[in-house]
Amino acid sequence: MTSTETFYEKLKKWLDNFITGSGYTNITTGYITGELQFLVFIIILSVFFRLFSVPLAIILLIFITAFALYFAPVIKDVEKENMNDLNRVLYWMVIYFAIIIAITLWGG
Amino acid sequence: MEELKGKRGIIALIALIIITIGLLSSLEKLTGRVNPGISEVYNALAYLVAPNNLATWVYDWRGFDTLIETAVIYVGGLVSALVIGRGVVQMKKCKQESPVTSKPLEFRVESLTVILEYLGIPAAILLISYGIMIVTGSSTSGGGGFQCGVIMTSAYLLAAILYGKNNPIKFGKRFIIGIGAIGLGGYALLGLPGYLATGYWQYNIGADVWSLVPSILHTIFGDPFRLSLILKEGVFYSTPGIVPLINIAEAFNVIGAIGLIYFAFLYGWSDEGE
Amino acid sequence: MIESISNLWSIPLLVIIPMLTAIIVNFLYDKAIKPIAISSAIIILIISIISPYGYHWFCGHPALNPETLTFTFNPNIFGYKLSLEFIFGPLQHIMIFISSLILLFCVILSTIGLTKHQGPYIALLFLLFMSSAIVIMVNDLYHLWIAVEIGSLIVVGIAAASGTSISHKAALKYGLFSAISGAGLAVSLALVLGLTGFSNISDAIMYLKQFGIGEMSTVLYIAFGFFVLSWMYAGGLAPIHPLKSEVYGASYPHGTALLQAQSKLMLVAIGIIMLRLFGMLPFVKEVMIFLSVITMMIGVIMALIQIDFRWIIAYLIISHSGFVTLGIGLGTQEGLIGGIFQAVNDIIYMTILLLCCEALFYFGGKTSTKEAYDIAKKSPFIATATILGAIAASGIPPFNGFQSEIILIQACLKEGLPEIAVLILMVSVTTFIALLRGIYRIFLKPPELQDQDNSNVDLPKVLIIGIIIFIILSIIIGIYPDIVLRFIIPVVKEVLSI
Amino acid sequence: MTEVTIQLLGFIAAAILIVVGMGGMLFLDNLIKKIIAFTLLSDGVNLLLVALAYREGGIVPILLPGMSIYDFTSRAILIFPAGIVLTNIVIGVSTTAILVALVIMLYRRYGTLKASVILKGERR
Repeated sequence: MTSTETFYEKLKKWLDNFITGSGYTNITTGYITGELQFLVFIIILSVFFRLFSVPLAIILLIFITAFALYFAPVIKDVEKENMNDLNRVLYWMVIYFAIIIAITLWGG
Repeated sequence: MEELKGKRGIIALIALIIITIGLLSSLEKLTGRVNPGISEVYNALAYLVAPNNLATWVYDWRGFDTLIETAVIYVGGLVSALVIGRGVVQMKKCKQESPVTSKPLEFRVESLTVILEYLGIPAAILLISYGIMIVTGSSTSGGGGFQCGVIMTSAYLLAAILYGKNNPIKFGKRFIIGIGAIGLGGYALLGLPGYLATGYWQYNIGADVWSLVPSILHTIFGDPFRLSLILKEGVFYSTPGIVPLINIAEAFNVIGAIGLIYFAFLYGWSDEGE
Repeated sequence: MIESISNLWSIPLLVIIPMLTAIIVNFLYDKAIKPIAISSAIIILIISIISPYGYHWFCGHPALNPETLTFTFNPNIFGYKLSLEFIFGPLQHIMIFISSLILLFCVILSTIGLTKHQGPYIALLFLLFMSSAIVIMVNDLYHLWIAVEIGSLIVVGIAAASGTSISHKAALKYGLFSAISGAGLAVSLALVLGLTGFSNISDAIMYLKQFGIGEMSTVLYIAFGFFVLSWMYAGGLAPIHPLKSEVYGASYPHGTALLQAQSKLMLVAIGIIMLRLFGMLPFVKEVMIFLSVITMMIGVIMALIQIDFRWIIAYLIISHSGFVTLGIGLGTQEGLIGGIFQAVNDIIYMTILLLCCEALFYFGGKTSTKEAYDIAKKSPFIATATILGAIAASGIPPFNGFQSEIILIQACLKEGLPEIAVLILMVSVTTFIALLRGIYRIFLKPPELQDQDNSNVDLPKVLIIGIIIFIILSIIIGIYPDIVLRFIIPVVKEVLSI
Repeated sequence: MTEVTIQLLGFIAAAILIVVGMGGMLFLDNLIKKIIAFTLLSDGVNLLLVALAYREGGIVPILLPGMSIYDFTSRAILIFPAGIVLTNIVIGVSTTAILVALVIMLYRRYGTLKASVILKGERR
């Protein structure tokens, strides 16, 4: 088995993770685009930590990129967390609210 | 619920505790240091309009706020009935899932005891007269339109539960909606005289605290409700002006809205024959 | 003494006429709905165009000057306002004009396209307009709370109006959430009232300026936290976006056009109030920027993976709300101008897309990319209009989206946040990708089966006129942004000068 | 008891009601229980407002014969927070009615009241 084949196998496996149902192509393209977009988004967001210190931002950048690539198809999880499940939305709402109160009360 | 057990549940609990701590720490700071602010001004001007300062606040100083607040309960009735089936709309051109039909609530009184059968009607009548008493005394004592409406609709609910659909207080569909329309529309239009006379919507031209209108209008709207307040500082002749009228309109609106809610919940709704 | 109009005639009419129309239409239920509703919508549009600027104090009680203990009816003299204060300024002018234009098309389309018994539905449309007009005009926390509450109940009603299970579910979720956020806004109002003693926003700010907050800042922080809750709910910002987008997707597209206009109005109004009341606290702007960035990216990513055109648009509306809040959160002059301008542009181009989506209902109601095919052959006009709307939404030059996004990008660069500028660019590009997926599938893809019916479908003329008007508006604003900016810039200067 | 403790007790009870209501809406799965939790939340807000309006030795804001205006002004409860309670009650009634109506219709369709069944996340 050559290295190109392994890479091909891996890529195919990775792509297979996106396919839902009967391999519907339209949604698969959406998933792949969404995955790449999400990757870029969190990389850009990690750069934000340069506001506190530049080395921290670089370390975070490397870590986040590595983690995101390791857990590759994160888009499914992102979608699951952003589903319109009422209980989940309420949960996230309470978390956000607590974070806002914590930041403003003890940070400011 | 699968996701709020375990780790997520604990995180949510911690979040709630953080919210509690934040809320308590802010309220602790506020204790004993609440700023009276504008409330003191309102209290100091209390003798100008009606003895019940809360009624004055609700219907005169902040009368327009109360109009929108009244519209809230109107919308509550409207949307509840809409959900139950009144005026569900669909696109003409396309087939959609058909709406669920709302059946009447299955309640039937098999046999009433003699006491209930004979005391039900007088109790309902008493409730209605109590409501009328409350709305007419609104500017001098506690209570007002909203309470009156709630009491009267509770009489309706009592009669409906005791005697079923053919109860003595039998409202038709259009009658209930009409009462609501009269109530909210009447309240909204009671602002018109003030608007035409002074340019301020809902200016209380009966009380005319700031003497902005000619005395003839002041007399027309103010005199029927004139009262004298005997206070330590002397006797003040004041009049609540349009406040009692607004109270009555509000009562109508609340009867219409809550009556609509009860009607829809009890009997369901079908658009045929309306 | 500077004489000014303290009792502007148009403000009560802008609130009372929709309310009375709603009452009449709801009562009549079938008969005479169309002429009454349409003529009343036209009257509202005319009033919103010709109205001068000024104040209105409902119930006509003057302000008390605390130093001299005198009463004044002049808004330019500072005083404790005894009655409710509404403002009609340039911002209100442009916002109310656009939403009343949408209201007009909404009402006409619902009288044409819906089955009979539309009375309650049209009443809700008018009341929705009323609540959004109140939210943008009001200068009082107490009244703001009531208006937000009535608005949320009406949104629940409009979402539930079609009676399908999807819409009922969307309405229930949104209703449960609006219950929480409404209570939160009430807590926030209570805290500000306890701290300052005023619910009039100018008075409260004046009090805070005069006496400082000192150790009471905790109270203001918690009030801010609860305020953010209602802000998130109003615009469907980050954690609530699934519910808000479900409401957008579940109601009829013309209703969604009005809903998104109302939500943008609420975002702008509440955002400006937050900036004025809490702007001096640290971390406030950071929280607002954080929420908007998350909303922007999650919204657009969720739009990418949708397969129904209605839901793609619904998530894009959420995502573009993030632009508006970002601009307001930046708190600088450019940021605010960009944010408010973006709100105006957003309302316009999303209305184009939503009206095109409404047209799909006339072709059988299939908006899913799995089911709809080849609409372009049946109606080239709608296909062109959708593509133009997509171009406008993704900020490509001749259209209006470009102008506000460039201002936002400049504002971010000026603040030293180039990452956010990059994010804005990426979101615009991704918007185009997401829309193009739906457009290709629905309009351009040839039918897989040959037995498609080729019957001609007559689109209502109003729909076509509406789409053309909004496209023209979009192009005009794109070429001469000054016709909107001259409304926005003075307001922004006033907000920042406080 | 002094003014401070009474008001503080009111505030603490209100805060607990608000958080319990929020937690109930979050943790309870039954839709009717969620609505009940909302009424707790709304009542908590009411209690907060009532406690805000509290004054030591306060009286009902109704002018009775023989009172003096000065006395009334300094003793009557704060009228703004007290008035807001009325609004909150009305809003609570309307919201509850609408939510209950929606739950009735969804119960007719699905035959269950579980939020995790009726309102679970789904793809479109």
